[in-house]
Amino acid sequence: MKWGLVAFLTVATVVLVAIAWLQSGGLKQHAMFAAVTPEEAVQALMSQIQAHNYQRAYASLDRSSDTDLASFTRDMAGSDGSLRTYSSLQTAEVSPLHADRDQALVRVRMNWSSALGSLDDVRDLHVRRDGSVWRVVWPKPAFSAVPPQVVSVNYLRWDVIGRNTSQNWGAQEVDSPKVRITSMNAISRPGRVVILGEVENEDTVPAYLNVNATLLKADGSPIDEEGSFDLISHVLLPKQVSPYRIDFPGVRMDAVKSVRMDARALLVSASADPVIAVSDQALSKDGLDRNVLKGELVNQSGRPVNIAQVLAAYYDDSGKVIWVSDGYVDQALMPQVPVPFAVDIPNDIAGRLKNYRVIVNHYTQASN
Amino acid sequence: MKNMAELTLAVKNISPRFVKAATLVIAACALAIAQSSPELPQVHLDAAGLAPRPVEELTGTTIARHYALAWRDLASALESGRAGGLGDEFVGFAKDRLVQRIGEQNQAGVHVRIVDHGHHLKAIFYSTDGSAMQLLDQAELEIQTFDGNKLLDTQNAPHEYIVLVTPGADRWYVRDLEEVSAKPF
Amino acid sequence: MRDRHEIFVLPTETSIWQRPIPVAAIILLALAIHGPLLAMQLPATTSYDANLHIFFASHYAHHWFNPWNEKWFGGFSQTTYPPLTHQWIALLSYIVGLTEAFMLVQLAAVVLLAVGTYRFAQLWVDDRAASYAGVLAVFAGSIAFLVYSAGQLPTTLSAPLYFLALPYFYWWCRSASWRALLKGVALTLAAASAHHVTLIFGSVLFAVPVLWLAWYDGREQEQPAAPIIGRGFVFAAIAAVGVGVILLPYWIAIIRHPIEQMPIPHASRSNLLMNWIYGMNYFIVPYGALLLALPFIVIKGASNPRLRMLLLAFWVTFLIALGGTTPVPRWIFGRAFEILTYERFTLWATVLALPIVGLLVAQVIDRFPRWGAISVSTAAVASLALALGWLSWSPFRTFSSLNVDSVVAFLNRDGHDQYRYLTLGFGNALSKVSTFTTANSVDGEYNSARLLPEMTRYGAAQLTSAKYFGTAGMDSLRVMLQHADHYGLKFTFVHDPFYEPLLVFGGWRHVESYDSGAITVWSKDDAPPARTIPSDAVPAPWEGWMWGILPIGSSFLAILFVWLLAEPRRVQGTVTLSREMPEGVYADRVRS
Amino acid sequence: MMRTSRGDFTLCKRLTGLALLCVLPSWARAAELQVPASVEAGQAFSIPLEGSGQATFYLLGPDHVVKRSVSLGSELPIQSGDVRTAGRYQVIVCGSSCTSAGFEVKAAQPAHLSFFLHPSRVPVSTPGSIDATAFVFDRYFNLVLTPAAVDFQITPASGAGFSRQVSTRHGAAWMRMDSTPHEGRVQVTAVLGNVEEARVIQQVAAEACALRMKAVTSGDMVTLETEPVRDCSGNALPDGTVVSFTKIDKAGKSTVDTPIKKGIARVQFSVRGPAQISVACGVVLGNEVALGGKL
Repeated sequence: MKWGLVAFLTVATVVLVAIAWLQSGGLKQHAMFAAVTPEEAVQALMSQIQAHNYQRAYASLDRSSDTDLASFTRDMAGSDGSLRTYSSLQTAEVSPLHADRDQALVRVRMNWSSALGSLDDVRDLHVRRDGSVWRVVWPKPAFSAVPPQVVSVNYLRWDVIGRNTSQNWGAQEVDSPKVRITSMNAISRPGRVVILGEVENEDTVPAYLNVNATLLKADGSPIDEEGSFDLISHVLLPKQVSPYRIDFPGVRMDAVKSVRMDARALLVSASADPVIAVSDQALSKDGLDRNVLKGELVNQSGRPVNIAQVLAAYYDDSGKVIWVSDGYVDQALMPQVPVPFAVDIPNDIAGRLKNYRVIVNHYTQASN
Repeated sequence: MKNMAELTLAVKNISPRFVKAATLVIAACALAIAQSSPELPQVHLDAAGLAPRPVEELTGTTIARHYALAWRDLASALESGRAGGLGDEFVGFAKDRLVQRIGEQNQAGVHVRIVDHGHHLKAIFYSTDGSAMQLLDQAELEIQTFDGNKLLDTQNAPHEYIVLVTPGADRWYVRDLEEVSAKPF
Repeated sequence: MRDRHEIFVLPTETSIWQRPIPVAAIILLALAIHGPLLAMQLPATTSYDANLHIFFASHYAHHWFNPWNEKWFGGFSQTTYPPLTHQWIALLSYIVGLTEAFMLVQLAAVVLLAVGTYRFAQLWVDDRAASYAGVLAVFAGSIAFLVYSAGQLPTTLSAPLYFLALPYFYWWCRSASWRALLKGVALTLAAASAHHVTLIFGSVLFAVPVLWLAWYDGREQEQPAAPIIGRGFVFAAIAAVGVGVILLPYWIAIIRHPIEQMPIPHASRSNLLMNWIYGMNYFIVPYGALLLALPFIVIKGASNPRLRMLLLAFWVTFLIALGGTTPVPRWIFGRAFEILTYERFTLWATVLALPIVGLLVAQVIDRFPRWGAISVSTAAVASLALALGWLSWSPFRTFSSLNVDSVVAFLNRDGHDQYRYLTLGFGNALSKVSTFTTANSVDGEYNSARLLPEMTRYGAAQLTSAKYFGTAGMDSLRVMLQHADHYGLKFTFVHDPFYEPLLVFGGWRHVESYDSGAITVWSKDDAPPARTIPSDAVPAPWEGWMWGILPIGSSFLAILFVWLLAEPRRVQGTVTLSREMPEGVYADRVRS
Repeated sequence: MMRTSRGDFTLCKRLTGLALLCVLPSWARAAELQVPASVEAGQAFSIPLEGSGQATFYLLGPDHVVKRSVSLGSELPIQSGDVRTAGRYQVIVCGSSCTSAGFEVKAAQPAHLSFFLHPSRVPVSTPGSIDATAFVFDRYFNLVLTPAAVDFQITPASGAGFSRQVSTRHGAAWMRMDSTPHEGRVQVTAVLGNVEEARVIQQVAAEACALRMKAVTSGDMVTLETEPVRDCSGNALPDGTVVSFTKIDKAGKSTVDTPIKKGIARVQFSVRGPAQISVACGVVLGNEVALGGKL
């Protein structure tokens, strides 16, 4: 009895631990790190990247890779306070595109969790057989160097002297900027109603802006209230126009009788710097055959821009805004260096759009 | 400042008829609010012919509601001797004066009970920039004055107030409240 | 606790090494070891949950009979968490202050744990081994881990109350003493008032073995089984009714709003073999030197029929404490596996193992009096030292020591408390902010009470730590920021620049900085003042009165009963063993 | 209005009270209390107390409560500090029974103006775009309800000034006017007797008018520069105003939003082959430039 119970408890514990190990993917992980297939090699590499083990990830690359550890780390972990530095790899879906005895082409779709939501990065990687294991051939990352130079900056800056709070009611006040919603369009999308359009700062001072919309029923009671959040440029310089989009998930268009729009502008200190040019914009398809608007961003000022957001408004042939989409760029915008971007366009919109307009929002770290 | 851009799917222009209709709706809403909250006094707002700016329906309803809340808080503060809740609905001179009144009332051991039978508000001025509105309030109040538990006096007459209300972040505050000689209703 | 015929005192000529350690010495030892650590307020700066419990207590200190707390989640009911520890802190806070009151209650819990372990061990082994178990409890890594790293005061108070109740439960089953019944039930109710989870699992993991023991010992003394088992059920029924009444507002809250939110990941649920840091945190550190005794626990427990049920209870608890390292907890709890956390099971496993370890210690000291004592002491101290050292060596850092004075001052001035606020990157310092500010937050640290859809639909815990929950966390945060106007959310305090881009692109403005930029304040200038969020979770006033009276009342009752309902006096002096005993077994107790 | 004892609520009494309020010229008469129907804020006066013996006197005003023991049969002085706030005051004297009376304190002479000039920035030549509102208060910040004439004096940056006189109604006076065709500061002063309150409004350029740009090509680069950007009245748009340049060539569409500096906006593009470039400021479109033939 005594030794029987001892043996039972010991064996049962070992068996239970083994079952859980198998359930947790221990075997799969073991096989993955053995890298006996091209997919497993890519999965193992992604697993190291996910764990931020860049040194081990780099060590697992094929020797023919035209990169060094620093470039590889910069490519995956980001640099210069870019959005990639605020991201971590969540998942990596691996699918083989082509394989022969010693070479393979594997597509990896990386999903990054970032400070601004999830980001997709699709890459086609070459994998080579190296004895009994497969190794990824990492392509040389293209980093444009910024030539040393002096960039003179003399853009305007607006500062605000606020009212002294101790002053009486009726003391001299400076008004908030005057903004105007120049267009508004309510459209129905699968599972939601979307309000979109454009808003202009009609004033001669910068405006800090939020646009909210309230959907109303036939009896005037509200259905839902939402704001544009990050689908707008919140800082508008004088005469600047921004598209906006407000999503109402779970609302059906036939329940909506009217929409109350509310554009709230504040007077804030602002700077006209940096100017970001959007060049070579063109409609195209991406690697996953999705419609995208592609182009390049060029930071024309002398300071790096850490994170840029591209906001695009699409118009039909009557000039009405039919869609607004956005995309974050995961590379920092170094001065004068073109950085590519691509924003998704839904298929039905792509077929109807006649024109588009792109503006760029930006975030620059306080320490820059 | 809040720039309210009201765009409806069917664009409407504000017309005098619309203003009248809005006034009626505001009155109805105000009544409904008063009836749905038994603790609140009844407040009826009449904004017909308001100059130089007409009042939006939502604004009128908000003013009526917060004016009712203001009187509820005022009555409660005068009776309990606690001025804490006045800041929710009063601001500026009105608040300062009421706080002082309640402080001195407490020192004297006096308190006042107001039985509020309702307010008929007439909007008489609304500034173009929307930063102030003047109201004439004809109130039906029964005011009982006590020293400790001893009833000193009861007044049960119409009262008339000139009220200045100004907008805050989410409500209209009573900035000035002056009682004037009442005219018969 | 035992009848006089079953009390055995060793002969006075026994060596000092072979005498039981007096309870007073165990208490003094607990005070000497944990007193200074708690006087330094270590849990307030190193643990995850201490500030959370202080926050709960601060609400009772201000609103004893109103369990609706508007400071978190736009309003939540504190009836979702048993209140005893918080109410004791609140009571003591009027004398010594909140943080100090927490430390006092925690110190009482640690002392009671040592005594409770001793009393519980006395059921299974002789006084000497039981006293060693009590001493070892003072040094146990799992206790230090729960007190100084996890900050789980309710668990550490509830467990000893329950362990103290079990001997009365045993004695009631054996002898039908009404005194034992009253004391046992009162202690059980107090334990439930401190921590409901302990009660639920304790009934199976601790009470069932004790009931078995009562039956086993009764059978040895030719006592019929039915009355023993029957009395066990009577005790359980009375306790169940009592707990049902005392915690009625809790049951109402849990029935009205069962926990249906998306599961939130917790490291204690992971497979500890797949991540050595987690393995260290949830296995090596809590068990410490006890791991060396595992073979002995199994062999000794299996070899003695009287200890077998204890061994099985330990084994099951041990397996559950391993979280996702075995499939057992998932099999037992089903979906609830994703709601529970498993570090508290290490404490229970430790206490269940200590009676057998006490036997081991006695055996070692008998064989090697001096070196044995030194070795055991060293191992015990090393276990405690490892748990305390891990507070610094662990890669997990709490934010308890973050200075939040500037945040509190900001919120409490200029009417800023008319709006709700959010902290980002504050970790568990959120509770500290919430305790001392008059403003309300949409976030909070008590996940089970969350009802706002922005939080329950995403499988992430606190918004302040959103980034650690990956896409789920950031999506949850994003939706909450999108609905800032709805909640009157105007101010966000950032202690991690990671969150700044989201705020910038979402329309928030940087308005102030504190501590050389370590904390930044962001504002959504057009957010309206916060309004009360209507909720059907607000407890009725009568629930508030019940909640304010019955749980704390149960603890007073327990103290009263334990003091007033004295047991028959024990026989003093030496008792000579009256009959031959099988090897290692004295009457109904076991010794080495 | 008369009040003689507690519980006196009858309709008859109310009507009598109201009638008395209407007919009595300056003094309201209670059984033992004679108080003025109205006094000016901050003006001391006295109340004769009839009878004999001691009593308790109460004065309840909008911001002030007084309670003290008084001897009946004497004059009770009311200090100026007791009646500084406008509104209804209640006097109660309690001896063996209580007697009450009420009087009204009216605002004193105007001493303060709360003056709102809206907006603080206004485009030039816009009809009815400037609003001025003045609230008249006395030295105790009571709203002066007696009609008074407020003089709004307007002084533009250039050109002759002018003024408008508006009578207050319920303590408020307001007027509306057009902005003038020239940008710059406009001062508006509200004047009432010796009281003056000045506010400044900034007249700014309106929408851009006849927006034009020119292109200078150098290799594959083209520099685009607007002519000085002005509104239809010839006022220069302020620096910082955003001008959008859009270029369409073989590579696609390129846009740059650039602020005006020293009156003009300038931008550089690289061009590949024929290109078409347009310029806009807000919702105003400018000219188009075609480079290298048609696209």
